[in-house]
Amino acid sequence: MFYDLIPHLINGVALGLLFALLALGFMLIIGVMEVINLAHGALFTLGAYGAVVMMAPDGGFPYEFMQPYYDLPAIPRYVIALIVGPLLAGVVGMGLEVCLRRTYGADPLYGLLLTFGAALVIEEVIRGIWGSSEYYLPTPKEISGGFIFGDLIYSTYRIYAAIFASVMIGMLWLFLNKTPYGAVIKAGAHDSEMVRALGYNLKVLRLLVFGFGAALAGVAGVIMAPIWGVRPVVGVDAVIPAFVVIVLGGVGSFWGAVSAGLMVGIVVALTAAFLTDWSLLSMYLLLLLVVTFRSRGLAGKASVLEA
Amino acid sequence: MDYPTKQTKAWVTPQIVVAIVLFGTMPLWIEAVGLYQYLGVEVIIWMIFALGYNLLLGYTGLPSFGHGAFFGIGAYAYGLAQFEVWPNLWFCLAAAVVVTAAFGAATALFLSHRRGIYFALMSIAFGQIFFFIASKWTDVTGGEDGLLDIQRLPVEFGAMSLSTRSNVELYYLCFALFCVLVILLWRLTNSPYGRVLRAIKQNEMRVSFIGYKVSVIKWSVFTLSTAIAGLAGGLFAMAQEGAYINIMSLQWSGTIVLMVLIGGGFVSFWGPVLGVILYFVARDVLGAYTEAWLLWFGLMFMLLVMFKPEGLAGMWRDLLGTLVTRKAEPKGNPAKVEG
Amino acid sequence: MALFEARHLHKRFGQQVVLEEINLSFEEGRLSGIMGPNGAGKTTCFNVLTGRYKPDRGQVLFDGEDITGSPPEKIVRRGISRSFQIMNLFDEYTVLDNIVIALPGIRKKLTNPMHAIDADSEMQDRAMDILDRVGLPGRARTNSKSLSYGERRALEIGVALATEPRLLFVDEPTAGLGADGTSRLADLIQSLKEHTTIVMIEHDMQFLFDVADKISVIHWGQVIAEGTPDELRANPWVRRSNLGELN
Amino acid sequence: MSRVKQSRRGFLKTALGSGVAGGAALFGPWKHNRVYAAASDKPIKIGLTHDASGQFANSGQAEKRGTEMAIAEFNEKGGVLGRKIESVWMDTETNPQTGTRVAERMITRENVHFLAGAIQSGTANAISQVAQKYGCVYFNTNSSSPTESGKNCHRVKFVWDGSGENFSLAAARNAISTFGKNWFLVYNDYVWGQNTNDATKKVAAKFGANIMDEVAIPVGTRDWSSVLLKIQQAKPDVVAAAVGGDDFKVMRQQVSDMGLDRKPAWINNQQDWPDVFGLGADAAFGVFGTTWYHYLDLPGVSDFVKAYQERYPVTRISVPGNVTYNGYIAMRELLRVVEEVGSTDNMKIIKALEGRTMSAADRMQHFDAVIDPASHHVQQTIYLAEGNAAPKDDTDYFKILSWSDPDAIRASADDSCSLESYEATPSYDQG
Repeated sequence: MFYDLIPHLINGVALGLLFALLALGFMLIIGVMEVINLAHGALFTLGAYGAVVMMAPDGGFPYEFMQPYYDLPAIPRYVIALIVGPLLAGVVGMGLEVCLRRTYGADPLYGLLLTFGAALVIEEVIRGIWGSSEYYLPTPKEISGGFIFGDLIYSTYRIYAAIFASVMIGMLWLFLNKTPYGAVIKAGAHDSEMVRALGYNLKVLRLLVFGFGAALAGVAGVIMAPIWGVRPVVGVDAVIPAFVVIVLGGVGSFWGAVSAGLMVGIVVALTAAFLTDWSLLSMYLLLLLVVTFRSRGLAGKASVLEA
Repeated sequence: MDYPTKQTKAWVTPQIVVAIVLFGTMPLWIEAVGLYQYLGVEVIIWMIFALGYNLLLGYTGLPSFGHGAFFGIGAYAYGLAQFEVWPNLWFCLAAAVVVTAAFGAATALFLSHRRGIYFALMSIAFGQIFFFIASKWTDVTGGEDGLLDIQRLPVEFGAMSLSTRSNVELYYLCFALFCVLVILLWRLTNSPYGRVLRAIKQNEMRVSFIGYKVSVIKWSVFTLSTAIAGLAGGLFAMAQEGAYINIMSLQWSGTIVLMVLIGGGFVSFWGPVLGVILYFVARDVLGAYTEAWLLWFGLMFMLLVMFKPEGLAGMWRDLLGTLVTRKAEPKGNPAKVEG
Repeated sequence: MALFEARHLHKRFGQQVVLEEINLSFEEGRLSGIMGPNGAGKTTCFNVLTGRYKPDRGQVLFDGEDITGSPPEKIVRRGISRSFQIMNLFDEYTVLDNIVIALPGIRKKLTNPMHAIDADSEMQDRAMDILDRVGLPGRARTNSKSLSYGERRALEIGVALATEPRLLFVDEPTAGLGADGTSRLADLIQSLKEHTTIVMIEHDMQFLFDVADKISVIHWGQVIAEGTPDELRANPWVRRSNLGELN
Repeated sequence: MSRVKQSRRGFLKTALGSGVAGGAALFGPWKHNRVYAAASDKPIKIGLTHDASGQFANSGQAEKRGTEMAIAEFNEKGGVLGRKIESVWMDTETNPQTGTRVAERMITRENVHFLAGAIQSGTANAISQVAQKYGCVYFNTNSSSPTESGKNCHRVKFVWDGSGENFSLAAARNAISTFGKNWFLVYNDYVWGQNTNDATKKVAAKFGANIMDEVAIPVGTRDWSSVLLKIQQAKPDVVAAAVGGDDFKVMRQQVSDMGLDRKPAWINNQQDWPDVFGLGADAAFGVFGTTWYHYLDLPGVSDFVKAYQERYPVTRISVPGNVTYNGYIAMRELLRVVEEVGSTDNMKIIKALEGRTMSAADRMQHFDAVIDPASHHVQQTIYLAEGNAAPKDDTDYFKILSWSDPDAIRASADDSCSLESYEATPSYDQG
């Protein structure tokens, strides 16, 4: 029995890292800007589509002018896709931030509603440009296929994705804690006066932070695309776990979110293996359980979002 | 939500009269304006739902993103009461209200100590839980297929029995309930309870420091709004002659928020009514011109949030404000949306 | 016996001890003052006394009954009310409505959904009386948001008074007021004192010494001195730590 | 795309026109069915209830192409009964609530003669209840839930796709002898999945399979890794999956990513062409069913493909698949029946359709098909296919393995159908 359990635990950790990755951009925006970005899912989708364009799968795009580019080997194209997808999401995110400016200082509900509208718009635009059919994001063969793991086969891509997610988490932490930019961003979260005192333009800071958060959503989109597939509505699958992870971890807490991600991953993986019909509910039940006893999640702090 | 005291004391205000006349005659003119009777039924049911929801959102400032679930529970409860217990209109509608309110009350136990974004996030979680249970529990809900063959039961008063089979007949049943609800809600919102709800939106902490137990009031208003959602859900089951799970999804829970806000639920009692009309008419008209009607609706919504968060009701007041010279007594001024 | 008594109150937030050992008692019909430097724990002390926070240890007694850890609404219903330093008004409401909603008479009709609050002339009159007392009779129909700062201070006290307290806690009523505003507030407090027992945190020493019957000095989470204004003026400790600073 | 827009604008004009006329001809608020003088030049109007958004947007648009193609062909031949055929389309959004409203609008405002189109069973049910209430004939072209022609059947509804049970029967019989006895069942935990899984289990048991485990997967599952690990731990010979919609797409991707698509053997239910097209032959994994394939070696198939390509030169899906085929065949049969009975009267049409035999050659399938008079379910050939290792071109994903006679795979769910009597079905004719 225990021997059977090990692969599921490992799988749960991998899954948990992916959940944490999903939540990173959401966490940054909610933590620093105090905006619930409901467009997180749409930006996630945008990132995935951006990557699909750069990878051009079978039956893909009639962008003939890009043919010389498509002749490049898979690895450079994949690296470019990994940059272009998030960039696309980031730029659109910055556009959204400009719209959001009108809601600053108002009830945080307005920010949430604006991004809800933006999610509708972005999704429809995606549908308009790329249609509603399914795409796969091909990956270089070095990171795809299965590999043997005991007497089981496991996905190489998932291992890659989990490692990628841990690297992203680590880099974001270093960025927030070990660089002057991070200090300013964190100051922005608590004290806009201080940001001004430090001589930074708050407007620009918010623009960049939102763009960065959106780009992180795009990164998650590119990474999840080979696992979930790419279609206009795929963002919903991203935004809900991101929510759960953030609330469970506690708004404003970096490690809270990461540990919540891992917790959700392990719980989902174990229920999916042993109580499959409850696997989707387990995440919410976990959330209820934790939040009933710790009202601000694992490591949340008081925030204006409660007002 | 600030109305002249003359109106806040009255049972029936000029606006209520206008609404009764307008909606009371709707079946007579709806086809002439290019719409159809069923749309009227759906609109009036959603108005009932939205009015109840606005107690929570507009009055108390609690953004529930899981209310579609309660609408759906009401529909299932109506259907199951009819199939399993007693196919009588009043009984089934009462069952829809009571069962939904019971689920609402249980949910509210978890939500009543929260506010703002935590409230919103937790309400999403509950909405999802109900959605998954309904989708899984196919013996009861019919799952993806839906609970079918729900009857439009006749209205019975003693020996008298009125059919609700046709869309117009059903419409008048809904209309009658709508009128009763509007008047009751109008009184409720201008009672001490209604004032305390709005006070909670403005400053929850102070409300407890003037002697009110905030969590009990929040619990009660959540339960009340789910009871109304249950009524609307029961009527919706009649309209559709079935109960389907899709209405319980996050998307539809978001849509009701969108409707209420776009209409101006934050500043006006009538905001939800205006929002529902705008949504359904825009959907029917835009939907006929373009496949991507949600794109245009979404853009419209974004612009409204950015430039006129008071919604349609806010625009209407601005319009009146420029037309009518202001009275000396500033009580009737539009309330500012709190910063 | 004192109307209100706090014994051995202790409160900490995380590692930080804010109240270490607070013992206070307030006599009926008197105006008691609390003073101390910034960060001394005065407001936290108020918050513990009025139910916003639960103390970690210690006891709060009101009229002989233990109210330790009771939630604010219970404490209010027993007859203790407070005003806030950072203003907590209902900004969408008129001045009158701010008062009306706080009246116990309205609270008792909470469960009557058909009670038209604006038609309740008895309550309206009572609210007008309170506005008279706090000096805002002409502003009843004004939106509370458009009041001047000084008027908002007065309304803040008015809302607290509307709950018909036997004991009123007032947190820094002069904060942000000019000399003119402060003197008007002094008159208000003097007049309130005739009907209500008052406890006041105040930064403005002069003001406090003018109106208070008894003053407690809090520092480092403890009551370091207590007495009438005259006694305190003589206290070397107080002279050094507080008065000296202010003068 | 441009075609779609044109027909929409046309629709608007007629919609506005009939709205005004309807207002003028109004008897009173209590009457919905208006009576028109029979006018031979009045077009026959068909309401299309195809999804353009929601989970089945893509398939909805594929069947719409088939349906509109049949209508256009008839119009090019001069219409039906000398009358032009018009279509009105509204997006049903893969949503029953919208389905109800659209159906009400189609019948009471657009005054359509017939309704056609559905992918998801909930939406199909919603539409068919409204259609039954008014008596309007409705073609469910592509929803394959066994309940559609079973307990949720209606006198006015005709179901054109094979049901999940037909596909299970076709697949399971062959699989045991080919792949082995140890079966692992995986199904989506909703009505279609549950019913289909029950059918599979029954057949599998009948032919002596050993069911190792059966796992219900919640709808909306996006992570299959745990289940895939569990399947590997159980080491079955065969995995029979009844998984649909986006869940299937996600499962397919994760199975192929782990390299599990060859061993164990997978039996999937039906693979709809729009869900596969453009994804490469890898997307077609395991053994699965379909009602039609564009490389079937039968007369007429290539002409049909060519006609499709001429009509839809810029569509991403460059060859028609089963979904488009169903839409086309169903609409063609409807228009033929209208021509034959010489009227748009619902009872005449229903009676003509019940028990109707459609020849194999005409339908481009291997066996004749019959509309079962008791369930209104089209009993047709079911093909078994697998991914094509040696494709002719980049659309040749499937290798057809075998085909089953409709009699051999008749769905038992159809037995639970009890149609409303003729008398209980309102008479409906928009003239």
